[in-house]
Amino acid sequence: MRTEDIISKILFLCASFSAVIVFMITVFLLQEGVRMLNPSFLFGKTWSPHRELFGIFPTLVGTLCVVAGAVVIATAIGIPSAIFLSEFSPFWVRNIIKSSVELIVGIPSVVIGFFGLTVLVPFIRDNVGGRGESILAGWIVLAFMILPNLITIAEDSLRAVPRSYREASLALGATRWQTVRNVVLPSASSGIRAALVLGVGRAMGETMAVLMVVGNPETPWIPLGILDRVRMLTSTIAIEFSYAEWGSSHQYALFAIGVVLFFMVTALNFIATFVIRRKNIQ
Amino acid sequence: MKEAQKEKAVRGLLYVTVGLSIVILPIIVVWVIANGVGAISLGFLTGRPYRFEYGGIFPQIMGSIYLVSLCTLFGAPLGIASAIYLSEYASDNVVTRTVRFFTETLAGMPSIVIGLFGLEFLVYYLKLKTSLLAGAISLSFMMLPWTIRASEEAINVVPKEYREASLAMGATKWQTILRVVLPAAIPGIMTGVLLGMGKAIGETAVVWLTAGSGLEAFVPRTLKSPTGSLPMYIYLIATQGHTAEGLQNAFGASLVLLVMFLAMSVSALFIRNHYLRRLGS
Amino acid sequence: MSNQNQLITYAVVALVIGATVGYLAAGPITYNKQIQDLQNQLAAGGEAKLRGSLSIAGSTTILPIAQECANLFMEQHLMVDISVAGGGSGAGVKSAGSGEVDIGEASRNIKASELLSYPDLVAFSVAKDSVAVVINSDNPLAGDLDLTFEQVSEIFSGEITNWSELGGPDHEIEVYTREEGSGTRAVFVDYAMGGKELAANAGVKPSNGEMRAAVASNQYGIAYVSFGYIDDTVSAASINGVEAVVENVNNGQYPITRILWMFTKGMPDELEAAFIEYVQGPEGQAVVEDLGYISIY
Amino acid sequence: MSNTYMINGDAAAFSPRLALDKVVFKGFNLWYGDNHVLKDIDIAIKSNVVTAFMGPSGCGKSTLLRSIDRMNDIIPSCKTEGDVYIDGRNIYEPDEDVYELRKTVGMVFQKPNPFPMSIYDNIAYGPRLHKMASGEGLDKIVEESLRGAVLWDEVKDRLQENAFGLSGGQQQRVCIARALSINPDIILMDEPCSALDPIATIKIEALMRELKDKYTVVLVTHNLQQAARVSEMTAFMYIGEIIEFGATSDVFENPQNELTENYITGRFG
Repeated sequence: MRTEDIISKILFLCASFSAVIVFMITVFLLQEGVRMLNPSFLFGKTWSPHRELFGIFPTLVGTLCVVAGAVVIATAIGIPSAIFLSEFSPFWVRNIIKSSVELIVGIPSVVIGFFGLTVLVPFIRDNVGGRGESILAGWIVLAFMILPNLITIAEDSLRAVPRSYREASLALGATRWQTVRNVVLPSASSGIRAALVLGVGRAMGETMAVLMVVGNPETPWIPLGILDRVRMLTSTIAIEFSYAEWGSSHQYALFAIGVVLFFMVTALNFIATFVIRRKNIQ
Repeated sequence: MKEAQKEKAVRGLLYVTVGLSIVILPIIVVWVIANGVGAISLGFLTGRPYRFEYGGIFPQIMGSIYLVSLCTLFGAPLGIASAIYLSEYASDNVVTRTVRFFTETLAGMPSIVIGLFGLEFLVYYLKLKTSLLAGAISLSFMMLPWTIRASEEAINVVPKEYREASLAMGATKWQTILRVVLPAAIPGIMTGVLLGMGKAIGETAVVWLTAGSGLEAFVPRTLKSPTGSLPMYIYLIATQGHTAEGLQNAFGASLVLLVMFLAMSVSALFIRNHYLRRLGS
Repeated sequence: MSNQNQLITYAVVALVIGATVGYLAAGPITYNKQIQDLQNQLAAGGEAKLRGSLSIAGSTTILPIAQECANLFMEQHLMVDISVAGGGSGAGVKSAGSGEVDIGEASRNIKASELLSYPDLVAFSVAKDSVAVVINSDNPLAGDLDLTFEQVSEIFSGEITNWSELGGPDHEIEVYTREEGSGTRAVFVDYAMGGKELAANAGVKPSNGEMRAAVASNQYGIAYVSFGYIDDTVSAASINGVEAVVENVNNGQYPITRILWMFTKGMPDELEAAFIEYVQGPEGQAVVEDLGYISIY
Repeated sequence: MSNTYMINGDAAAFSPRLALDKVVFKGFNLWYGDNHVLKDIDIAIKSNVVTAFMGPSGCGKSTLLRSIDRMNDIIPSCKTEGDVYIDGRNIYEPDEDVYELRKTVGMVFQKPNPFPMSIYDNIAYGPRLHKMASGEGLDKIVEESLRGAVLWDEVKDRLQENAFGLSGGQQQRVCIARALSINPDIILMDEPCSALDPIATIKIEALMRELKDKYTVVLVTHNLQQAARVSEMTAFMYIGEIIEFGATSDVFENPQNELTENYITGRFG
C-alpha cells in the first residue's frame, strides 16, 4: 500500500505539471503586460513604438478580419466536404480521402507560409491587384491550415450520429438530404461548432505562416478592403520582441499583446469545452 | 418531385466542394515535392549551409531530430503519467477539474506565447541561453497537452473488464495499470505521441525564440549549443533567399521536413488503424 | 509472441531505427571527419586549445561578415561551434546585454537608453558600411535613378507615391522599411529622412535579406539596404549624383557612412576575443571587403 | 448431498460454524451512495460445494458475490457494515490485505474478459504478478490451470496466439483457467454463461461440477435450470435480502417462501 500511495502522489505531481506551466505563463504574462492594459492600449489607433504610441486596435481588427475570413472559407469548403464524406460517398472513397486529409492535419505552417509567399502573393499581385501581401493572402493561408482539422472533426461528429436516427428518418420517406439536414446535422452540430471554435483559436494563435503573407505595414491601420495589408497580434510580437528593450514600455506592450491573445484563446477554449460538455450531457 | 430535384442539386453542390477539397488540399504537398526533388542530393543532405543561399542542411536535419527526440523524452513520459493520474486515480473534484482545464488551455495556447515564456523563463531566467535544451523543453510544453489528451483517450478505451479481471487476481491498482491497462493503451498513446512529435517538428515560432534563429552550420555538441532546425531554415531562406539557388534549397528543406512530418503522421495513423480496431473486438 | 506485441515492437523499432540511422549518419560523416582533421591539425603542429560554442546575433548588416568569418574560424578551430543569427541591431544590443548571446552586433552606434539598460557592454568596430536606396532591376528607372535626400524623404514618408513623379511608369511606389530595432533604419532615418516619419503603409521587413528579396521580387518596390546586400538582382540609386559604390564612400563623396560594431557583455573571454580579433584581423577584413563592405583600416 | 444443513432467512436461528464453513456473512450491509443494496445478509457457504445465488436482476446477487473478494472496494461510493468471514477470518477488518485476499479467491466474470495477450500470458499473468514461479515452473502452472479448465487439449499447440482468437466459450474457459492459476480456495462465478451459446454453456457447467472437488464454487445466475443442474445449495435473493437458502432440491421442489415459489414457477423474474 505504501508504494501505491507514493506512486499516486508522483502521478499527481506529473498531472499538475501542465497546470503549473499554464499558471506560470499566466502569472508572468500578466506581471509584465498588465500595466499596459488600458483603454488607450486596446482602443488606440496608432502603433508606433518609437513615438511611444501603443494602440493595438487596428492590429486587433486586422487579426479578426483575417481569422474570420479564413474560418468562413474553411467552413464553406470543409463542412460540405465532411457531409459528403460521411453521408453521400461510397465507403472506399471516404476511406481514401479521409485518411489523406488526416495525414496533413498539422502540416508544418512554415511550409504553408512558404507556399503563400512564393506562389500566392505574386499570384494576387499579378491577377487581383495590390501588393499581393494582403488580407486575402492571409485568408487563404490560414484556411489551408485549419481546413484538414475541420474536415476531420466535422466528419467524426457526423459519423458519431447513430445510424438508427438516419434509418428512422429514411423510413418515413425523407430523402437523404432531408435526413441530413433535419436529423444528422442537428445531432452533430455541437461537435461541429466546437471544431469551428477550436479552428478560430488555432487561426488566431498562428504566427509564422501569416507573418509571411499579410504585409505587416509600418503603422497598421483599420483595413478597408481585402487587399489591404494588416498586422496580426502574433506577428507583431514575433517581429518586435527581439529588439524591444528590457523594461521599456515597448516590451510591456508586447507582453500585453500576449495577454490579449492568451485571454482570447482561453475564452474560445472555454466556449468549445462548454459546447462539447453540453453535447455530452445530451 | 421537388424534393428529388433538391436532393440532386445538393448532391451536385457537395460534389463541387469535395472536389475543391481534393484539388486544394494536396496542392502544397504536390508543389513541394515537384519543386523539391531536384534539390535533393547527397551533398545537400550531408553538407552544411553556406552564406544564405548555398550548401546543405545537415545541421538543420540533425537539429530537428535532436529537438524532437529530446522534446519527446521530456514530454511523453510526463504526459502519459498525467493521463494515468487523470483517468485512473483522479476523482472528479476541484483539483482535477482545474488541472484538466489548464491542460486544455495549454493545448490552445498560441505557440508564440509559449515561445515568449520559454525565452523569458528558460533562456533568460534559468540562463539556458538559446539552446537545444531550452528549445526542447519549450517544445515539450507545447506537446504535453496533446500527449495527455491522446493518452487519456487511449486509457479510457481500455475495457473496464480488463481492470476487474486483474484486480480480482489480487493485483494492486498500479500493477493493473502497468501490466494490463498500459499495454492495451499503448497503440493509442503512441498515436498521440507521434502526432505530437509531428506538431513539434514543424513548429517555427517556438524554436525561433528558444532554440536558435540563425543558420547554424554545425550539429549541436552539447545541450547548451544553439540548434538550427528545418522550419527555421525554411523561414530564413524563404523570406531572405532571393536567388534561384536559395529558392531551390528552401524547396529541398521543405521536402525533407514534409517527409519527416508525414513519416510521423503515417505511422501514427497506421498504428491507430491497425490496432485500435483489434482492441475493440 | 502475440500479434499485438509484435506491432508494438515494430513501431518502437521503427522509431529507434529512424533516430539511430540519423544519428549514425551524422556520426561517421561529421565526427570522423572532424576527428581526422583534428589529428591532421595536431600532426601539423597546430593547436586545438580553443573549444566551446559561441553565439552571435544582431544586425543583419553584419550577418554575412559574421557568417563567413565563423565558417572560416570553425575550419581552423574544429572544437568551436559558432552560431550566427540575425534579429537586427536592437536585438543585437539587447541579447548581448542580457546575456542571451555571447556577441551582439549593431550597424549603428549604441543609443543612450541602451547604455543605461546595459551599462557593461564593450564595443569593437569590425567594418565600415553605408546604406543604399535600391529598386528592382527590371524597373525602367533602374541604373538611372538619381535622388536627393529631399526626394528620398518624400518617397519614404509617402509624399511622393507614384513612379511617374520620378519620371518612371505610372504605378504606385511600394515602399519597404526595416523594423524599428534596425541599425540600417536608424542610420537611414538620421541621414535621409530629415525628421519625417516613415510612411504608415510601408511594408516592414525585419532583415536586410528580406528587404532585398522584397525589392527583387517586386518591380515597383523601393527599399534601403546595407552596401553588402547590393547585388545584380537589385539596382542602387545614386544620391545627389553620386553612385552608390564603395569607392565613393571611401573618398567621402557618398553622403552616408557608418561603423559596424560587435559587443560583448563585459570584457570578452578567450573565445570571444579570439573571434573578434579574427574578424578585425587580415583574414576577417579580407572577408569584409570581399562581401562589399569597407575595411576598418 | 445431505439435506441436513439448512437455514432460512430467520436471523435469530443463524449460528454459523465460523471455522467449518468456508464463507460466512454476518449482519452484512452494503450501500452504493444512498442505495441500500445488501440488507443484513447472514449466510454460511460450505466448502467444496457449488452454491448458487439466484433472483431477479437488481436483487444484489452480483454485489454479494463481489463482497467475497472485496471487489466492491473499487467503486468509490461503496460503504459496508458487518462482517464476512473466510475460514474464520474477518476480511472486512481494517488491516486485511485485499490483494492477498483476492489471491485466494478466483473470479470469473459475466462476459469473457481475457486480456489482449497470448493465451499463455493470460494464464501466467497471476503467477507472474505474485512471483509464484518462472520458467518451467510457470509452464507447469499454465498447463495445470488449462487442464483444470478442460481447455488444454484444445489450445496446447497455440499457447502463443492471442486469446481473442478463441471462441466465446473457450475465452471463458481461459478466464477460468486464469482464475485457477493462482491456486485459489474459492471461485466466484458471476453469470459465467450468460454471454455464451448453449454448447459452450454445457461445457462450462460440466466444468463447474468438476471444480467443486477442489474448490468452493459460488455461482450467481439468473438461469433457474442452471442453478438446478449445477448447484447443491441454492439461495434466492430479492431486493437485497436472502429470502431462502437451502439444498437445491428443497428450494426447487419445496419452497418455503411464496416469493421463491413465484420466482421458480416463472410468475416473475
